[in-house]
Amino acid sequence: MRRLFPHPGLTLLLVVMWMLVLNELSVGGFLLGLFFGTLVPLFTAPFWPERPPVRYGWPLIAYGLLVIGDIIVANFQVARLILFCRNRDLRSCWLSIPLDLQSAEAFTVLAGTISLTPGTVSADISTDGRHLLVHALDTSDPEAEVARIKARYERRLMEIFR
Amino acid sequence: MAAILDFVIAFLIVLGGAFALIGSWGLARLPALMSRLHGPTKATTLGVGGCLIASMLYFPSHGMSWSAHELLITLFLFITAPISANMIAKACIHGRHVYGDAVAKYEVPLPRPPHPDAEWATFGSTEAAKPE
Amino acid sequence: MSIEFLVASAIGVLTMAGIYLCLRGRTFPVVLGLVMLSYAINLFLFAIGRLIVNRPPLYEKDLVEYTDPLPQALVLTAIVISFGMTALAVVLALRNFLETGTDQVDGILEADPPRPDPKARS
Amino acid sequence: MMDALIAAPLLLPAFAGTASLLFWLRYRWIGAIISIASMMGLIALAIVLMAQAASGGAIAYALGDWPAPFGIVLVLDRLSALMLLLTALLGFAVAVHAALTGLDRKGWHFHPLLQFQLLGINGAFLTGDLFNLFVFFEVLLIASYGLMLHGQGAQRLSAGIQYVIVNLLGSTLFLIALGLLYGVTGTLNMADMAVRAGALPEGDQGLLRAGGLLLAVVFALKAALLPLHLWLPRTYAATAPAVATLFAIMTKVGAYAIIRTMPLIFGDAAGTFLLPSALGTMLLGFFGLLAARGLADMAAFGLIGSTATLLTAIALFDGHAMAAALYYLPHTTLTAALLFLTVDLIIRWRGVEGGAIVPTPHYKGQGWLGFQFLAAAVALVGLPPLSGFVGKLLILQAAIPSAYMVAIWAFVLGTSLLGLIGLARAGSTLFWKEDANPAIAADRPAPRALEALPAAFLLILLAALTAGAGPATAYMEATSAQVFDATGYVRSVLGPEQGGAGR
Amino acid sequence: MYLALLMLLPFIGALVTSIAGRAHRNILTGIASTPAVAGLVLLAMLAPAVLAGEVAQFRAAWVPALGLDLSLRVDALAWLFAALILGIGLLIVIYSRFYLPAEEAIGRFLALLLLFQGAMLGIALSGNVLLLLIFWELTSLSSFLLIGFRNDKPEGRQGARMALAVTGGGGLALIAGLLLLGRIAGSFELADILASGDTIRASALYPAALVLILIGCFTKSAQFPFHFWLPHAMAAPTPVSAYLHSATMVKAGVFLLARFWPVLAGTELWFYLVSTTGLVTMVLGAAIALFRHDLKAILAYSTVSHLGLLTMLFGFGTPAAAMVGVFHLLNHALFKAALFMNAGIVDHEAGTRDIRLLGGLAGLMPVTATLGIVAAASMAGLPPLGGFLSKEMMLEETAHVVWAGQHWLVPLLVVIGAALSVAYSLRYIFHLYLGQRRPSYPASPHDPSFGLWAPSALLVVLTVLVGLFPQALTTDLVAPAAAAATGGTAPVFKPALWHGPTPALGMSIVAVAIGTVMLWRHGLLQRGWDTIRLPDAKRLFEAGVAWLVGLAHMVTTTIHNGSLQRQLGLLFIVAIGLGAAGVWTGGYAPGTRATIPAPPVAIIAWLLLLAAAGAVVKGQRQRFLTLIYISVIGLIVSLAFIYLSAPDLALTQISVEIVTILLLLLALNLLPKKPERVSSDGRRLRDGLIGLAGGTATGLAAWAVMTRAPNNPISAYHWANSYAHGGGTNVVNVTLVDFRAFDTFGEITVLGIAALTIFALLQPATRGVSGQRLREWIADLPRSPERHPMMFAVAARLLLPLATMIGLYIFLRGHNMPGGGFIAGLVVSIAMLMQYMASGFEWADQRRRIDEHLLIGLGVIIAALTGLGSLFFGAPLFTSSFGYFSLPLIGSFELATAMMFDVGVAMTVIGAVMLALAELSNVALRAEKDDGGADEGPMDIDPAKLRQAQA
Amino acid sequence: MIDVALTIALTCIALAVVLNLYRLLRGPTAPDRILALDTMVINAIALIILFGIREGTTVYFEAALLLAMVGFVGTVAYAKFLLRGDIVE
Ligand code: NA
Ligand code: NA
Repeated sequence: MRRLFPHPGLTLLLVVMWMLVLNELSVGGFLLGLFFGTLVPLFTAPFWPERPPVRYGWPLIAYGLLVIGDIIVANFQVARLILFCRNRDLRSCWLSIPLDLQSAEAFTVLAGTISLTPGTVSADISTDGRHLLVHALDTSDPEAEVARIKARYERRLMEIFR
Repeated sequence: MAAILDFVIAFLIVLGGAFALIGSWGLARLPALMSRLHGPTKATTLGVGGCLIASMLYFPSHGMSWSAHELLITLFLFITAPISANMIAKACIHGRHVYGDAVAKYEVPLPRPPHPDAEWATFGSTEAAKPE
Repeated sequence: MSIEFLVASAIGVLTMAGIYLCLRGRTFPVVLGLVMLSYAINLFLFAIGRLIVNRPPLYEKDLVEYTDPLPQALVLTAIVISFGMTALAVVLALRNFLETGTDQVDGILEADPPRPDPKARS
Repeated sequence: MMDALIAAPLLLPAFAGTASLLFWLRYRWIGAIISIASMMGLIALAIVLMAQAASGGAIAYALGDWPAPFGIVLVLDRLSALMLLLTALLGFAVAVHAALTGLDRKGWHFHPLLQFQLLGINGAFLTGDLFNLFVFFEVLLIASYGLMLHGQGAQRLSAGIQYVIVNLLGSTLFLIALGLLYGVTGTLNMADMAVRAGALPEGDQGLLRAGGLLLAVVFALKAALLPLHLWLPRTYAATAPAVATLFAIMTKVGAYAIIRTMPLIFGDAAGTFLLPSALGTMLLGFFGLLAARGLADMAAFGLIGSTATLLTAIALFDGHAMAAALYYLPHTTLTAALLFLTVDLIIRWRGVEGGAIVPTPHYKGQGWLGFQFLAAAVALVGLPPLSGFVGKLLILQAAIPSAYMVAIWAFVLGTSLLGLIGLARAGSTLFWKEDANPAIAADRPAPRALEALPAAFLLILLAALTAGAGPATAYMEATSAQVFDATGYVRSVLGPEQGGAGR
Repeated sequence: MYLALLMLLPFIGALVTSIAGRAHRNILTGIASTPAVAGLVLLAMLAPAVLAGEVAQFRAAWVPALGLDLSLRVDALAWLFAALILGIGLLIVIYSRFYLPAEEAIGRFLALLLLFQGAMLGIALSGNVLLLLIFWELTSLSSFLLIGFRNDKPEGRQGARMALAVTGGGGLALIAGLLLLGRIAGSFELADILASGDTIRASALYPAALVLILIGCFTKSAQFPFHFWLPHAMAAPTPVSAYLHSATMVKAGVFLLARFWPVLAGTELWFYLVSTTGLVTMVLGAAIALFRHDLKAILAYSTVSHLGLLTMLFGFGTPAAAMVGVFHLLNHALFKAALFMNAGIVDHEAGTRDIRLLGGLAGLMPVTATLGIVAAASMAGLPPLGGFLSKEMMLEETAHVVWAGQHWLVPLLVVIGAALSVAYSLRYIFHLYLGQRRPSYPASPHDPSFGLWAPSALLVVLTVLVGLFPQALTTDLVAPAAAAATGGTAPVFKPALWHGPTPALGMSIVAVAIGTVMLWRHGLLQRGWDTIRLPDAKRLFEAGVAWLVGLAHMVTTTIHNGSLQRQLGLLFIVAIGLGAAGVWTGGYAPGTRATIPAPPVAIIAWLLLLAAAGAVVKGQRQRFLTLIYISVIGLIVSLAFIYLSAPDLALTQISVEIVTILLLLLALNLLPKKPERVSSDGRRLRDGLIGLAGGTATGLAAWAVMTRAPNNPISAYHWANSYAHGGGTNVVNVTLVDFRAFDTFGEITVLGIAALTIFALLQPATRGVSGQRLREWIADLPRSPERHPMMFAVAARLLLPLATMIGLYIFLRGHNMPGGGFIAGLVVSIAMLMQYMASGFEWADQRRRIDEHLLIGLGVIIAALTGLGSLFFGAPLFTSSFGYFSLPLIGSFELATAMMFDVGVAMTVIGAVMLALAELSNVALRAEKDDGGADEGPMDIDPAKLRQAQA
Repeated sequence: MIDVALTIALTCIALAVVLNLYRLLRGPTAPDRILALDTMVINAIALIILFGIREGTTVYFEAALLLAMVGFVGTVAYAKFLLRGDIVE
């Protein structure tokens, strides 16, 4: 089974995607999607040697919804900054966030989340693989911002990637 | 019902356009590259997102076949936008590191990584992180 | 302004830029010129099918107004071919630079064929 | 099924090329054998097709079963059959030469490229569709880039980049011309275009003519006509002489395209520009030959000059002149090829001084090479007893009714004298004068008589062309008539009901 | 038939001799003599009829289109000339056997000699003037090879080249002349031409034809001012000089004058051109001969002089003079060949040919001396030898010639010439054989073996016999030949030693007297002559050739200066010019098609494109940035395609563009990033103007087409049949894989070959100079040490399968919706490239499963096989078929062979793109070697791994 | 109503693209220009979607999808070039 489905989550994603692009729900389409969804990961598996320990379930979905919500909010915040904040009033700063996450995948998801959400962009990680460098557009209290990120996102990701 | 749906669609369209414009306005207006990066990555993404959702609603509501490609595009953008931003940010700090260029007055100096042996990946390799 | 004017003038400007770049004395701008010219030519070939908005060449019965599909097929072929050719030109430019140490193509700089002493002939 | 034989000259090299590609890492000799066998097959095919073409009018073969102006047709007539045969003969000589001299092992993919080159050339000769002609031009060009660069080295690379870029721009022009022509006539099929061109309203004629002239520019570029010939000397002098041997046919592809398209679709308007240009090219070519200090330079300029002689005859756009040109065409191709093969063997066998025209110590095989060189020179200058003499006489005769007769005679005969002087100088330096100074390297590979076989083959062909000048000219007369019979061509391609061809 | 055999004999002999090349010299001599012997026998068989005035003929068709037939024709003139050629040829072969040193390659020599003999015979026998031309040029060629036989000496090579240039060049003029002649006469058959003398002389082309033919004759017969090559041709071995440069080849020109005498002679033009040239040549040649010291040079200039004499005789235009010409032609051949052989013997035995080192040889080599003295006496025109007879008759003819109203001019000059001739002939006798014996000679002179002197002895005997019994020996020969030459109007031929006290006798006596005095005062005259600096024709010729070569070199290098931009500039200018000329001359009317108003967004996109194009041009030396601008252009063009109903094009443009950019980036890495400016302001202005013209022209052309109504394009058929007969609704795709599948087949072949060529180009890049440069390469940009950023690497893992899925989707829908094999292949390639970029070439390449060469090969083969497959169903090549099938659960779906074709397309594309990029990466990798070690992982910083390591 | 919204949105996007162009030409650093290009591509995607809505067709959406993918690859490649010179190593 492991050999046939090196990344079951990926297979699922691919099948869903296939159905989405087909724009129709049909058995034939599904079977073809399943076929490709099985075949393609087999072909690409060598490029993804590890199998990240992901728990699919409510925490994952909840995290997704949380991020989508944050994205919408973040956009309005950034829009406000862009439109109404004078350059000299922007309190840009760098944040160095110490992380406890273990896998590259988790790291990436967190960094991506940070980039998509309020006023922050992930810029780099440290060579020891324990810190994330983040640029914040406008922050009054960098310490608090770090703490917020760790609490809001990293904690949840720790549950998902174990 | 259809009128409400149309209103929602229209709203989303305008919203999308507005965000796209705001994002680009940020790109043009903000004072330093790292700040400019915020505009496009967030605002523009939502701008496109708005248009995409509007489109997803529009086609079935106007008697045309339902299309989910928009969802796929959104997915793609959400996966790629942070990576793009990350790579541009790296190029930016690398450029500042080696050329010292464009250190506008609004640029903030980079912090050192907390660990003494470590360095930000853009400036140091894994070898540098290892003890000699 | 009409779309036709925009397209025609764009073709003209791209061609002009392409020609100008091709006349530079180094390989890289020449290759850029080729790229620009291929944009121009693709647009040109496409335009000769006449312009029409939102009538993609997807067959539907009873549809009378449609874009001319043939030029599009020609452009596709032309794009592919010019892609292959550009790739080759790029690599050749690089390879030439690596071998000769210069990317100038504006005359014989060195490595002329051997020029023996003219007196050696009779 | 028999009809499909028309496409065989395309399919055979395509399959042989890919097949020999599959042996790219190991067993490259299998690739060579496949390649040579394919060439022999092509010769046989061309002979069969020639017989077929000679027995009647043009034969059209609709690919994909789509009727004529809508799909792509292959058209076999006397002219294309002739070109096929010539190409196959040349390809055979080059393939064997490369295998014997080890040229094919000096770089990658020689035989596949050679096969694809033939695919492109044959395609260009057979197609009845203008855009398809473009495609096959590209096939033959890209393969020629590979072959031209085969073996590499600084000089070859820097010459190669010029060759490639000039031809890329030529292709660009080709597309513009195609665009104009399709935009005005609404078709790509040559026969159909001929019909429609004749029926175009006055206001469209200018664009049509512009398209035709642009096409002529593209073909003139390929045929290396002044002032578009500048790419040729460096390219042919810098590439491996054996590759240049094959390239002798390349300028003829340009000539072929002119012969094929101009009388059919555009009338003889291009002749006004072609003729002076051809005469100038002839002079420059033989000047270059006289000035050459390297063997390959000399051969390349000789090729330019002799191709220009051919184009002079073509540019008259007259039945007799065309027949003369058609006879001269295989002659000049084989001659240039022989010259390049000789150059290659001289460089190989004498083992010192490379391709410079300088005396060397006596070496084994010098006598034979001297003979080979003499034969090539005689053919190039147009001295008897080889076919060049007959060819030049034909051209001179055909030029008599022309208003430019005096100029043509003066240029053809005058350049012959230049060639005579130049080749005599080179030959006497190469084969008579001896210089013990650059000692022949001890580790030089011993010349093998076998390596001269392809050259001997070409020489025999030249002799055959001379001895068989009677039947050959008869074939060319008929071919010329067919070239100018636009109505016949149109009927063959579009069907008998298409009576009134444009021009 | 006999004629054909006669004609072929020497060539067969040449072939056999060259095959038997290494056999014993006696055997070779035997072989080489056979053609002449056999030929003479054949001639003898023909003699009764021919000399009686009949004409023997042979004719076989060769090139009817040209009017060139294998036509042979023997009348008395041809017979005489042929007999001369074969007879003297035979003697020369024998002479050569003894003359040539043993170490010479006699086989090759004799073969060449026979080749020449054949060519010469051809001139004599040709019944078709074009055939004659062939033989004419062959004599030039074989003479070139014979002169150059002694190629170790520069004189030999120079002499050979000069002879070839002059006679070959003259041959070219002759070609023109004879073509004109044939044109006037309406036939190239000699018989027809000879029959149309009046037409020819009346033709407007006559002067041109005459001049051209005369140039051919004069060059060949070494007439002034073309005389200079002949003495230098004497570098050839003596048998060659004897044969070619005295007896036969140089006579070819005179022979031709005789041959065409009936049709060309008799006009003023002919008279003045031919007789004057001959006269001048005669006097000049004789004068020079008197003051030369090399025996062969003396004889050579004497030959020039005598050829002038012959030319003059034919120039007079009277049958009597022509007859004398024929007679002297024979006589001269006899004594001059003998003299050359004689000089050769002296050279052979005495070791030198310098007359100043010789003298008094009569006692040492009596036989040689006797032969030489008699032959020279004949040359001097002393009685009772053959030379005397013809000289007398010549003087007789000249006595009455009026030149431009002057009665005295020609006789006077002829007497001077004759006197000079007497002088140098006597010098040959006195300074060589008589007089004081030298104390020493370079070698010890003695009479040679019989074989060496016998041939000349035979000729000497003949010249004596001609003198003594002129009527008996020559009347039956010369008279018919002269009759043939003059077209049957020859006067009675009465050669006799004594004609009574005629003016000719007086002139002759005067000439002998003056000649004797000249020899007596030779030392004085020589000093006088030496003070005159005559222009040296040879040096002039050499200087002329050198000038020509210099000019050619200057022109060639100036024009072909190796600049790519010159070539491109010319191409652009020619194209623009001709395109404009086409519209200008063809007629133009503006189109009437309605245009589409442009919305603001389109205008803004247009502005963007213009700005980006401007930025590319302006910033072209900032190479990296230009690529970004180019991306913008690509983006706008794609948007234009979308807006204007070309989704397939947009998809293709988008995906091709990125691959191009990646390629350019890969190459730019190793290329200079910001090169110095090379072009001047003027040049940039010029290029800008060319660009402007080209851009305007292209834009206007596009405008002109877009604004006119379509001309019933064939694509209506494609639209109508796409679904019904092509099985797809995407007409563009159906066109690509069905209507015009053959184009697509060619197109993927191009792509495949491009990749193969790129591979072949880059494979050796890591070796040699290039490899050295790569190893020494120092990054010119400061580089971050991180190769494979983590986030990107992780994202690529997800994006690769996603993008591959999209590729599959695009592939499958292609037949009916925008998409298809090519785009799908590119999408998959881009996904792979992304993976390569994220985790590095080496890491990714290890995980790659398919060889790109195989992909390309299979792709092309699959496409071709799909095209070929239809044959088995009896349909033409590349015929597609499709059908709709229905399976439980899956439902209805379509299968088309065109899809198989598209599979081939996609495979080729993937193979080609991956191969090109893999090779480029591989090269770049060589430049990286010093930069840390190759890393194994897919990302530089993998938190999981780091934590494991630290734990 | 939707038409008006489309007009407004299209105008916004057009203006946005002009702003992108400003940044593209102005720079000042290379990453600025890469960012400008990246933004421009995203705006182009929005443009395609809006055009699709206005014309009532989804035919062009694959182009938008492809643009999203390709725009990303391009941005990354440009950035990688600035970082390393060699984009595939
Ligand atoms: Na963000
Ligand atoms: Na078909």
